[in-house]
Amino acid sequence: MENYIDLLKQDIRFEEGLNACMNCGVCTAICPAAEFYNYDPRKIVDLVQSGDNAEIEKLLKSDEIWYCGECMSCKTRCPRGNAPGLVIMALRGLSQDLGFFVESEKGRQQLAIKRTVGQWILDHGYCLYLEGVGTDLHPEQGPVWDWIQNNYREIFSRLGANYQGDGPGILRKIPEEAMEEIRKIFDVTGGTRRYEKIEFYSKKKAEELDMELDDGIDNEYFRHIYKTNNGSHTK
Amino acid sequence: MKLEGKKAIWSEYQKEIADDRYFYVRSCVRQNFFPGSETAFLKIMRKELEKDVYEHPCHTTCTGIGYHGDIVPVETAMTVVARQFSLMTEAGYENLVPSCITSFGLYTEILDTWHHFPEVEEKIRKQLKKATGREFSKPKNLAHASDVIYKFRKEISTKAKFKLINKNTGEPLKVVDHIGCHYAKMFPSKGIGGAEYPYVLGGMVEEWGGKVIDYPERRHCCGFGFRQYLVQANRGFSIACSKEKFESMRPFKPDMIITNCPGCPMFLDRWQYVINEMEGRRYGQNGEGIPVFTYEEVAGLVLGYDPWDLGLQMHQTDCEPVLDKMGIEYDPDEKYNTSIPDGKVKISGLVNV
Amino acid sequence: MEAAGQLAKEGFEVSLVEKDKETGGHIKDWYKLFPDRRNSSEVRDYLEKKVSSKSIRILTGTSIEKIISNKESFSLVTQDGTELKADAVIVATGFDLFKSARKEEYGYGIYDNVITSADLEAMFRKGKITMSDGMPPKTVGFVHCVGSRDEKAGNFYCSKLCCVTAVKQAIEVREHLPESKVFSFYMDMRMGGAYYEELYREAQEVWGINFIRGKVSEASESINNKIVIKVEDTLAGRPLKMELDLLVLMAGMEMSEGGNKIAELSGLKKGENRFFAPLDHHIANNLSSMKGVFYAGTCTAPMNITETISHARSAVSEVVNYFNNTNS
Amino acid sequence: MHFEPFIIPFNLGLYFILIYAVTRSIIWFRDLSRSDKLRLQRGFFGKAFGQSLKEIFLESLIHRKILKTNFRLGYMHMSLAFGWFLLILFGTIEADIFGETHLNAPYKAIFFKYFNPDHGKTFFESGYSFLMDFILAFILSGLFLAVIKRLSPKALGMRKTTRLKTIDKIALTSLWLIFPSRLIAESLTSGAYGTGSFLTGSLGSVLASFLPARAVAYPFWWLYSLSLGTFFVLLPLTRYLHIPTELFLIFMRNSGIRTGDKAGAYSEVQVHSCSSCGICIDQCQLNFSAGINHIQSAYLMKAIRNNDETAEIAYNCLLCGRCDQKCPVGIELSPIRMIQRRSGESENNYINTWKGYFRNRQNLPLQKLTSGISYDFLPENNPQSADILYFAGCMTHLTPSIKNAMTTILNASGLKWSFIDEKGSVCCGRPLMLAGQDKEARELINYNSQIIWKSGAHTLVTSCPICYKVFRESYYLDVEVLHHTQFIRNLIEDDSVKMNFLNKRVTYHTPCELGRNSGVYDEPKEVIRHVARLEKTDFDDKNSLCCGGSLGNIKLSYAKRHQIACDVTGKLTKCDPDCVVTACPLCRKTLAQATSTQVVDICELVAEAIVIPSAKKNTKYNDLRVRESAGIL
Amino acid sequence: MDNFGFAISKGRQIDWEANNRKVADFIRENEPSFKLCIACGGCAATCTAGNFTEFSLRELNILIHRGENTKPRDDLKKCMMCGKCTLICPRGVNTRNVIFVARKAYQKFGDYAF
Repeated sequence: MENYIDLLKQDIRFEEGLNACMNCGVCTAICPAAEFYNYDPRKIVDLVQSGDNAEIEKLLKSDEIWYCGECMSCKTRCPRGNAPGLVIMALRGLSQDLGFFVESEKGRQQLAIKRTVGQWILDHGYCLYLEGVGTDLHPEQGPVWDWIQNNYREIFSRLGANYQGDGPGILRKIPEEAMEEIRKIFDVTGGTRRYEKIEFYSKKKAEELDMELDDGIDNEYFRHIYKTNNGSHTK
Repeated sequence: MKLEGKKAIWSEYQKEIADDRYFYVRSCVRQNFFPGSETAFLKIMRKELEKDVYEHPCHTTCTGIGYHGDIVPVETAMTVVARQFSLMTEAGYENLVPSCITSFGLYTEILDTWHHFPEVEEKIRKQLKKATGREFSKPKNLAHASDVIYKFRKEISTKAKFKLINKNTGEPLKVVDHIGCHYAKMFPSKGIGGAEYPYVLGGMVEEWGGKVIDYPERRHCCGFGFRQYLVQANRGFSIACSKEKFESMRPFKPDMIITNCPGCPMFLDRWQYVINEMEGRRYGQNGEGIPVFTYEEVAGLVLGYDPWDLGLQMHQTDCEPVLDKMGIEYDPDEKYNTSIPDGKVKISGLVNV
Repeated sequence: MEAAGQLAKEGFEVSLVEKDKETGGHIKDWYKLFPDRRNSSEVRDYLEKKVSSKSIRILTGTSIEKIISNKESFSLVTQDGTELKADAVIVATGFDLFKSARKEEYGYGIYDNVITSADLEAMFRKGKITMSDGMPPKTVGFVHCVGSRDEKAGNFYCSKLCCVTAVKQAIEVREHLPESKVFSFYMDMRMGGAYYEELYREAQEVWGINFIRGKVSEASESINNKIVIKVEDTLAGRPLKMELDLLVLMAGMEMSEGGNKIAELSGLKKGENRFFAPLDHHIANNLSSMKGVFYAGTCTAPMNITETISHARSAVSEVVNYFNNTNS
Repeated sequence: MHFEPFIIPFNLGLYFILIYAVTRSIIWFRDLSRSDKLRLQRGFFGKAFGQSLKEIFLESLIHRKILKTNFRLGYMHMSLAFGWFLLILFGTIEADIFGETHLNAPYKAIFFKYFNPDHGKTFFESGYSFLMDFILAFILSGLFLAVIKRLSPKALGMRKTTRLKTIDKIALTSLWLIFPSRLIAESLTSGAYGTGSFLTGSLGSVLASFLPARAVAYPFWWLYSLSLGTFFVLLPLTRYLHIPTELFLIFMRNSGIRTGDKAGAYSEVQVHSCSSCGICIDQCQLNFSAGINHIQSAYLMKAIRNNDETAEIAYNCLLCGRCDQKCPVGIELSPIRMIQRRSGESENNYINTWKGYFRNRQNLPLQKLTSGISYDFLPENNPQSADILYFAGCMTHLTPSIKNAMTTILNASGLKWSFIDEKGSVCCGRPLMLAGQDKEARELINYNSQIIWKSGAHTLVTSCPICYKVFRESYYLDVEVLHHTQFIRNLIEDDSVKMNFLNKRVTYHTPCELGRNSGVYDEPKEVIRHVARLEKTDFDDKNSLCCGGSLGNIKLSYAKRHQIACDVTGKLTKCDPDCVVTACPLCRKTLAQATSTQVVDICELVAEAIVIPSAKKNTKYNDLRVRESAGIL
Repeated sequence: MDNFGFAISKGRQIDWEANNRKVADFIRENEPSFKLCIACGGCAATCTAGNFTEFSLRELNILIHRGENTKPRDDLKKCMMCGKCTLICPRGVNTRNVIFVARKAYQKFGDYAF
């Protein structure tokens, strides 16, 4: 068993985010996640601070680290200059690198994010992409969104978009050479490796759970992780 | 509530904002959900204020949502951001103006990290060079688009055709200002008015005749929480946060909500619809919702732009109540009209031709 | 004042320079003192009597503008240009209360019913505890560590007295308003002093004060002017939200303005905590980096009255030694 | 045949009380369980009958027990009870001999003087009158004491006497009036006729010298009759019901009926047999050490009789058993208290019919405040098999020195033993029982029994008297249960362990649960004497005190407990011993906090004295008991 | 209403105004030493039941005082009344009676305790 603290310390955000915690609870007091999930950033920081390797491994495999919304409200207030949010980000990174994320319901969802947002970044250069966000996966977008998607050409051009056009402008097509650069950056800086890990461990988990998982988002495992909520996450 | 107290704090948190030659970086979310706002921003900057705002066709997402969705490692995000910087350097600009709060936050965070850990900056420079052969210099001035509008709020109000005033009662409109979490919560000194009493939107509202209301859950996050919204199973959290805010602001009877973050207006707008669907609950006056605006939309309305050119028809919660109160003329039939007379797509009056 | 009196006893000519219109420092603003809750005026009277000796010249409303140190002696120039010659100087510039408005999230100076411990003492002295609308509060909350143990407030240290002061004030609130409910939000109850813990126990046992462990994270104002606070009840491990009529901020201690000024003028060393740095915190905590200059009281660190007075006395004995050595 | 209206009150009262007594007895008898009915029948026609008569004479009339503990108080009770008995007895005989008819109605005897005013002339008559006067004087002397006791208990060597309610006061007054009024009535009559003996005669002649004696006598005869009548009529409503009830109680007890764990006729008879003499109050440490004066058994009995809220009283008691053993009526006070606790909130208490003349228990289903309690979280436990099991118990785990000492001793004994609750015990269940929650306790009892059975052991040794008691009384085990003091005593007896004699003077504090509540007095002392010098104290054996820590009391505050402990240690260290020895981890902990003198458990003393046998030498057993228990035979 | 694939989460924040503290008041009245707890955790550390299951009187004390009654009501059933906590408590809280009275309170108030 590796020493997780050492691994975490390699993450710059961990260095930034964790000095000495005195358990005052200001973070939890205003943490939206603590309000709606069985989650307590103070306890997490305290646990990590304790350096108990076994406990940290449990943590990395648990749902707990996936509740944070990274709003960073905690950073504003901490009287010791900590940022639990940053610690969480480091933990999440490690959990994915070690493949622990697939051990928890919330962790498994990483694949869903990778296959949507992650994919759009590499394919289009946008974190969000009009066609991607349909009311099938996003019913809350409501009737207006259906109307928009059905008439996007008219609506977007009226609003001055340069939809998939050349040159600057809203939702323009980003030139291939630019996209090439982005992909290179992902290769060089570990982005691609992160993607591959998420895919690799998720596939393993899918087999373990005996669910079919091919590419794209139209498959049993994706639907499972995207929709399942066992209800044990809130009081 | 004692205003002097707030004024004292506001005076402490004033940040330097460049007054021309901006390098504009777009927002993924807003391009999809509020295209009109970015269009309006450029129109205001270029036409109304005659500023030089440059947009590079090759700039991409900052990967912020991916980064905060934890699928993009920090170094990747840093390098992508570094690439944006190098585009800016290449174009000969120094003042970076992101349209997105997540980006703004990410840029600020990265610059801060580099400041404290120069070795990291070095590493990123090497990686960028290796991947793209690019080099860059850091922006001299980093301001969010809303900072820029705040800076010129007075100029805008001199050109104003409407004010945030209920023309029937003469009362100022009661406005809830919702600030994106990543605007100042991470680095209070980087936000106008700081993290506790941000003034960036309040300044605009007051300048344009409205009245800002302060309610208990003002500082609460809208609930986007990245993965908390992106994955359907988690959205119960996301909506609960917005609901918390609505419940808290309700007794103050707000006329409208103004935001400076890409996600927030979309969520505050859509969740009102969902809560009403699920629980039959509405938070505005006489059975309506509370209209939610981006600051550009508000500026646009103040300047007398056509609501449908601003893209208010893309809101799920109707904005008409506010238009009526402000006394803005609009053509109801035009709202959802997508017919194409003589094969020519109708182009917004905002687009500079 | 203690030092001055003691010096006079030792037969020195003393000039007591006080920037305020009256002597007595913070004691004169306080109502009753912990832990025995005797009236603060008793201590003040004692001090006044102490400095009533004819060999003490009291200069109130006087501030030092210039310090010239010629070896073996000093001359201090006051704002009106008069020059005071002295062979030795005791710095007793005391402390200032932390400016609570600096903890923006608590909204002191913004929300009507957020006050400081000092404001509350003033109310006690008036004998009337009220909210901004003049009504007596039904629920009162005390926030410990405001400006202490807080990097964001620039103070890493513990001001040491706020805890017991909060307990004392909580009890007094219940005495004045028997109907009221009182809550105290603490990080640690630092009751390190004679009979402090006993007072804490009394607060729980007799006065039924609720102690909740957690640093208040933010305060805001509800439509009916109540203060809504958010805190984690760390012992329950759950966030807690509560409406209070009155929120009292236990402002910590800081190096006084006057002290900072003296430091600038004289070049006396300050510590990381921005108080004057004695030569040695254990064995020479009255000595300064400058020969002939001595420290007395809270200008070197937070202290309670007992400690301050004994610190002043030890300063005097240091002065005596100093002269014995220089004269021999 | 002369009739006088003033006899009516007396007759009414008398017949009323007779009828009442009979009906009441019938009701009580009916309420008895089948087996108890049989017992009573057998007892009534068996030798228990004589036994009972003897006891009635000794206790109800002579009040021997009270005389023993407190002579003045005893004398008071005796003179009233026995004296009155004699007065009635000889009165009847007098009426029978000297009256013109024989076998007279009772009133004839009672008012004999009135109907035979000139009786007492002849020598023999006067002799008899002397006897009657003597008896009357005897009673009056007791009455005198009673009055003093009311006014100042101290005078009768009582710290405290019971408080009364109005109805009791009226009854008391009427009781007090009976004999003075008789005295004056008789005296005046005698005075008028020049009869009477040293008391009535002399007083009579004095009064007659300045009073129209005959005329004045009449109202006093009325008063005499009235006070008798009133007393009889009120009797069932007051504590004086104990007078007849006690007789019934004695029969029941001698027939072998016991309290049991549920309320019933017998517990009811006991409750009504309490004369509120206050001896229990006197014995109670809560009274004389902690100054708590409203919860003693007498008050509990009263509360039950009067249908008051009993919860607060019932739970505020150390259950040390000091009062039980001193109760002159022999009421099983603690068991009755436990019944009250078991019945939880006084949901099922008495209902009064006829303004309280007939109090019966209504049989409501018990609404227990512990519903839903369950220990299903307890894990499966498989102990290794052993001959001797050692069960330390919760309290012992709080006093590790005892645990360690026992380990040393058990190892030294060379027996095959195992430590069942080494990793923390599951409570033995007694504390729950003491809280009146037997059902829940049963769950723990079963759990522990499982473990003990599985281990296949022959002997179960425990360090905690609390556990010891419950193991013996409430567990169904086929093992010999020993408190470690007994176990060590056995080891010493068959000298399978060697010990040095420690040069120490010690006093011994007998734990209530071990002593009074389990009857283990000698073994501990034998063990102590084997290793140290045991000093006597005024509070040894049956007279031992409670340390104050008792789990029996749910309500007592720490401060009060400490107060009691200090008082106890004060008494035990009077002779300035090197250490106070006890045999209970709870006592040890409680006392240790209350004295500077060292407090140790016997086993610690032994462990200190023990000579650890070298590994090779294997101890030989010559004592059968240990061999059997060790499963060697 | 169409199915959005999720339900609005309920807050787990302790809402002081919404909570009912009559059980706490009842205990404070019937066993005043209940007020004296300083949450040192000694009771939880020594607890016999706590040795086998999650049971902390320290935590229950806090929750009851906040009017968060569900957990206390259920957890109180685990106590064996062995009394070790009473011996440990540095503030002399009569913990055994606290539990005794608390159980009584939940019995007494039933659903009105919430």
